[in-house]
Amino acid sequence: MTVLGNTALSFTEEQAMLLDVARDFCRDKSPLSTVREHLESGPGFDAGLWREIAELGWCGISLPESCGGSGLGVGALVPVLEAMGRAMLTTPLLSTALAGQLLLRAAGQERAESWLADIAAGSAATVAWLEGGDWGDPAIHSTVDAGGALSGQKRFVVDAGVAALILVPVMQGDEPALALLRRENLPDGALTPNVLIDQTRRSANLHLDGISVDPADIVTGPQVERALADTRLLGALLVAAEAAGSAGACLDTVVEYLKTRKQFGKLIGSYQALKHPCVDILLGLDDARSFIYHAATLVHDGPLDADAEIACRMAKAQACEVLSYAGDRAVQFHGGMGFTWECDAQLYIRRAQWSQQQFGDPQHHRKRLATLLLD
Amino acid sequence: MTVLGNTALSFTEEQAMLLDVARDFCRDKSPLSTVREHLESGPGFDAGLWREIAELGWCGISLPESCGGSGLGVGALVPVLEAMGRAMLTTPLLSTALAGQLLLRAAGQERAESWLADIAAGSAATVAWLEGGDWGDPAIHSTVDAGGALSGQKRFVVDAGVAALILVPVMQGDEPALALLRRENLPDGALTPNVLIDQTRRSANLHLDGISVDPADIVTGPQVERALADTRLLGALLVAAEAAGSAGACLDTVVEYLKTRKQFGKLIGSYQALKHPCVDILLGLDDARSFIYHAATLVHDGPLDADAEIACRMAKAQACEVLSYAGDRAVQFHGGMGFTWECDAQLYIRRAQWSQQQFGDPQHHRKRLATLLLD
Amino acid sequence: MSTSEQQLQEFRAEVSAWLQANNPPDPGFLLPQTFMEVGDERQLDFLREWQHKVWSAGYLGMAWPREYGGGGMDPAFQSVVDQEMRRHNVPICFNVIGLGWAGPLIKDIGTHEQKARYLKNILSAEDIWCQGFSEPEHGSDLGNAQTRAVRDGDEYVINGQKIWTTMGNFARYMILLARTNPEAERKYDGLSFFLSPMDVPGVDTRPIRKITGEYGFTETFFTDARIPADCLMGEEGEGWRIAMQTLQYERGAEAGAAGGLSMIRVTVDDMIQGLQGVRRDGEPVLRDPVVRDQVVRAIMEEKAMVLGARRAGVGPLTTDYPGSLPLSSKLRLSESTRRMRQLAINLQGAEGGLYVGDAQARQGGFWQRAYFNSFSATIGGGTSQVQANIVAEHILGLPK
Amino acid sequence: MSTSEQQLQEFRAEVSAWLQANNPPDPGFLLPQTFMEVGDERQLDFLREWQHKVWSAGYLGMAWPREYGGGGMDPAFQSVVDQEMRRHNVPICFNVIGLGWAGPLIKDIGTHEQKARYLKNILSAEDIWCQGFSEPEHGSDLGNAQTRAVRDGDEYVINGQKIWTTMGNFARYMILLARTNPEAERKYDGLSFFLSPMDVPGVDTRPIRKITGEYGFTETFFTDARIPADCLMGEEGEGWRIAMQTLQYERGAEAGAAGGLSMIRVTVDDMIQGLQGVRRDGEPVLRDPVVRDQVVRAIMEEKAMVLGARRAGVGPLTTDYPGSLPLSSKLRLSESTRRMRQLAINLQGAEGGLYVGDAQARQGGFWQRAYFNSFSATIGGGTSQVQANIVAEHILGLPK
Repeated sequence: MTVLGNTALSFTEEQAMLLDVARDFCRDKSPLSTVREHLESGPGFDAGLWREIAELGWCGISLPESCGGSGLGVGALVPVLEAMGRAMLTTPLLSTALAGQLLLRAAGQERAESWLADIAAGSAATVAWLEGGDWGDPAIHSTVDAGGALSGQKRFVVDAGVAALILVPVMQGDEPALALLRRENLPDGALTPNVLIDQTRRSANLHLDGISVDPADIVTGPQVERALADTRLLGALLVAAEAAGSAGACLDTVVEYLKTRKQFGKLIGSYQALKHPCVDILLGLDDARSFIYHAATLVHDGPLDADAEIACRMAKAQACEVLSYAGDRAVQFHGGMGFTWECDAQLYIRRAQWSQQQFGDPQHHRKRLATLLLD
Repeated sequence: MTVLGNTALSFTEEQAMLLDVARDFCRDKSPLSTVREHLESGPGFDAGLWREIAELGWCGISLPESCGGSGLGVGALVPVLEAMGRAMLTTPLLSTALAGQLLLRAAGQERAESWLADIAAGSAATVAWLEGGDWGDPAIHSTVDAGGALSGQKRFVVDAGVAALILVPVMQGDEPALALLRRENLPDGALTPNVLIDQTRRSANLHLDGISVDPADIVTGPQVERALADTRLLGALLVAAEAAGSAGACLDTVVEYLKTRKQFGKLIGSYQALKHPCVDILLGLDDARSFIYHAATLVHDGPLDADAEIACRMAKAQACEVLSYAGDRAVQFHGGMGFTWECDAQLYIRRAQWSQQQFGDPQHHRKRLATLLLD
Repeated sequence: MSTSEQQLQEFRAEVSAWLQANNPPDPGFLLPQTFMEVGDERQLDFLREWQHKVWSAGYLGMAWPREYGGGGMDPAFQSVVDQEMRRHNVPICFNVIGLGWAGPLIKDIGTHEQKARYLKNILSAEDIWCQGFSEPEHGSDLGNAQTRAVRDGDEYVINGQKIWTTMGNFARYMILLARTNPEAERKYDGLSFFLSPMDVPGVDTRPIRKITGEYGFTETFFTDARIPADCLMGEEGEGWRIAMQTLQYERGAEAGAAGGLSMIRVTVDDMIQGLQGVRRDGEPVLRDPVVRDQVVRAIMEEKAMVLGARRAGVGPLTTDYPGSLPLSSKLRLSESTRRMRQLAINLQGAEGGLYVGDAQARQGGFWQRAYFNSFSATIGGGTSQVQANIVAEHILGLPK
Repeated sequence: MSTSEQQLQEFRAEVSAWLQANNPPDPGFLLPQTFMEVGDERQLDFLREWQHKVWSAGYLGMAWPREYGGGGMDPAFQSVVDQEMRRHNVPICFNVIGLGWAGPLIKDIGTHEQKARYLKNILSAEDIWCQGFSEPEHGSDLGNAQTRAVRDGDEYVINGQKIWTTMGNFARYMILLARTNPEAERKYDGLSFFLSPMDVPGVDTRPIRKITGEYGFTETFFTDARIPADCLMGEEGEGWRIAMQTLQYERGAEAGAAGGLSMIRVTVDDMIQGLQGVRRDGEPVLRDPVVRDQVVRAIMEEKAMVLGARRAGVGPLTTDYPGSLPLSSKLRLSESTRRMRQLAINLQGAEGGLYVGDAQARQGGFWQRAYFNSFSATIGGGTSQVQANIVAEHILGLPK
């Protein structure tokens, strides 16, 4: 046996088609000028574009056909997220897809059918993962009582401001449960928007005290904990896919600048001090893409096995490592321009900081990988 | 208060003189061609040169004047070791100086006077520090009984083959003690020479079973443990000083090559891919030298305080980090030549590997530093 | 003029007491760490008032001549003040180009009229100064500046564009590097140095929004701007030499600067302090062994700089690579700072995703903004890549 | 010629059984990991015997024509053999320049006489081949080779010097790149390619001692050495093109090489295995959190290469930077290998200071030697620095 373990990597025709379509769509519909228009106000994305995405069926890619999805599995989301990351196009797709996965895994297809159908049709949803800043501590302190009354606080709930449905992990007695919180039942002031370093994003703190859900909207059972753990891994993978896309765009941006900017009478791209770090980014990016498509090969609708967990963690560690490096170098290599708001390098360095902190940073994942691989 | 703590750095006239003298001496007496003559046979150094060093009084620099030393303190050894490291000149000076420090600290000046006088006069000595490969485990398993009979095994005893005196940490009952083992009492076969990656060095395994010492030659008492710990720190500092010297010489060697070698019609030193790493080495080396002279300022004859411990550990971590990097890059940047025995890069990369493993590697020291600085 | 240790010690106590009593309370908005971060009028007014107060108390320009608003004292007093300001963590004396660049230059080579006109107002923060060296096309290549200055009677006519003008929108004067002779054989010999007013027609500034989202720099456009001929410092063609001379003053009061705390140093202590309460894997983040290794590296980087500054003063310990420590200090400090600030965010967990303006951002998003601002030092004044060339060529003697 | 999975599977079992039965016992001395490490006659004899045995069993040159000693089969069979050899950890088939460079070239463009004369003896290890491309002054700049070949009747007269000739002292033939036309406009067009005998007067070799202390390369001196004119491959001036063609075969049996295990890959599994029993701070070294972080990084580097090779075969996933994965593979593999081997020593504690020849050195000093040998890959065949230029220019389109 080798510590490398499973090294499968396959790519279906459906994935190839999705990658193709998503790239074209993002390029045509969401140039960076459009992305920039939404940075400092509103939900951070164009509502019309979100409707188009819903119409393309991306919200249901990984949901069962019986719920209106395409049944292509969660691996089919990877090329789509990569393409969106490359265009720096956010929308609530990532949150919505994860909420769908969590529902499917925690409540089951039958019970969640109407919710899932809403999601597949483009109704945004999200999961309130965190109560503090520590992804390494999955303890849940928020609670729900028998009557459906919630208490506690969630932080950094991505897209909470636009989600029609928020899945809230809570403790019911000693067991983790999932409260399905409808946006329409949120009282005023329940959400406090965050100010994020990545201005293409929106998240909010969610104050649960005083909010109730219909007891029928509480999902319980032994599968909830596993569903939460597995969906976190999928979250890591999808953020990794998106980060890999952003790293590729960031590299393109730097390379383009280095090909055209002159200093001391030479194109600055001819200086090895700038050229070789670009190669480092390229190699790191190639590795990230290999990991994300490997992980996309191994994840599926059932509980994730150790191979899939390893793959998701490696994808996240590698993609965020390379994006952090690429974003940092992009600013530096643009010289004075890189220090401005106007230069696109700022978009990538900000995205890098946000992405690395989603679902655990590279160090976090390497620590878990050590346990999986060395013990 | 700041985590930087003590930042004293002073340099006495005596230290300046020693640095000056030692540099000239090493340059004149021990060019690399001479060092190379001793790589593959014999004790690894020239006996005549060692006598000259003894006559210069370097063995007694840090020993009290009453024992025939110069009473300049252990900080005065730092410039000498740096100069020797720069010339890649070994001799048993480092081992001997440490043995002197350990004796002084464990047995006291009065009791150890005749031993110390021998050392000051140039009689080589050493300490048998290790029983395994782990510097982080100071446990002693070798023993001495009331009659002076030793048992156990020591490994990697530097200069054991030429030391007239070997200080052997042993347990006497529950207490650590120091057995003073005279070379003349070593039975045949007690020493098994090691083959070392740094061919300027010699060390041996020491088999204690069946060897006895005169019970009068066993140093006991509550101060022994502290003396051992402090002398290990001094060992780290002196190896760091030597490593910093070697790193400086290594940098000179690389720079000289980069100034004269052409490829693709240009001096290769004009390529940033080679030039900038040389700057990294220079900066790392400058830091290492700052740390070693800071530590040289803080160590003295009494028990070492936390400031001195921090300084010694930082010096060791930094000096060995930069030498490892410099040695590795020296081989690479010499291209094909670097891959040969003939090229001096091999001397430095080998020295780097040996040095980093003496008295704990950089990771080891950073771990201890974390405890000293963050807890 | 030699001052005894005793005198300085007594003075230190006096300053310390004054600073303790006069350190302004938190104004409720983030104060700039450096003069490059003065982004709005609110910050400007606050800092102007503070600098004026410091000067009025006699703690700024202490070594400058009394007749021009200074104190006429031994620079050692000013150094004591600067140290105490750092220790008391007071706001910066923000008129940095005036205090540290233009002022000392005027003091050293200006006419009596120039001294009378400019020096006191620099100290009192009445006149804010800015610097016009960099141009859009020649960020790392100052000697190649192309802004033209053409003599026309009693005036020079300026045309061209400068960039990265710190406080360009607030400044009354600019030290300007412009080309008077485009035909000069060496490009450096065609440059001249001016004390140029900002309030003449044909000078326009456009604020540059920084990566942080804030303001602090401008682009400065000269369109047939006419300035009096006596704005020229030295002779035509001496611009490069004089510009280089201004760089010497940067090293503080002993080198001729007016003194005053010019930037708030962010230290590894601040990072450690800032990580209090952060948890990783359910434990305090500073208990994590991998984090500890990283933090110790950061401590060592900072400590090495402090020790290096001391070693640079010990002759026999600087013979190996003479000049290496001072010449590499910009590269070392700016890169180390960038790494440390990035680490500080990395270790924050999900909170590292917040930004300035979020009520729950750790220290108001200080580290996020500080990381972004750190690029002003790794890029400005010669990028780290150019700095590495300089060190390689000047210290190691490697070929260009 | 298409072979069914079924056939291959049966064949795999057969090979596996043969290897199991015939894998030679440990000879009591360190065996070379690559053909560049064949340092003495003892190793040479051992490897010669092993290769002959493999060939005799029909497991080498399986896709080469039967009439020249090959098996005339689908290359897929050879690939199976190569995989199984790796899996069974058998010694290498050391005649690498013959099997992977000269042989396939002769097979593809040689005359019948050349094929008959050379191919079988390459497979059987009767004739050892070496390569004469590099020269002392042009390590990274092959196209600039200056060794001269001057036609004189039925002969060429060779003068010059080659370096890094692997097994130069054991080889009977050399593939030689020499300059027939020093006047050619492009330096590449002046080069020609020869199958040059080593046993003619005027060819002298001098062993080069490696950084490891061992031998394995020679310098090769040509002093008016006369070789038959029919040693020329192709036409005069085609040397560069032909030399580049030989590089294509390196990718294994499917690309035309005779096959056989050409090097013992050292993997991160080997490192982990090698660290069993090592302790750090009184605990197994692999329990140390900082070490674990480093080892996971090493695992990821290796895994990324395996996955990258798979992804390179998926068209739609290689459109971003086409050719990036294969073109960077030498850089990636050689640097990753160097790092991993260095790490493996670093983690050994005091035992890392031992070396080959010490009875207690971990695995006989394997990692120490392996680290030093890793530079042959980061330097040879274009240094990593040159490789990075190539990737930057060809894949990213950055300027030269």
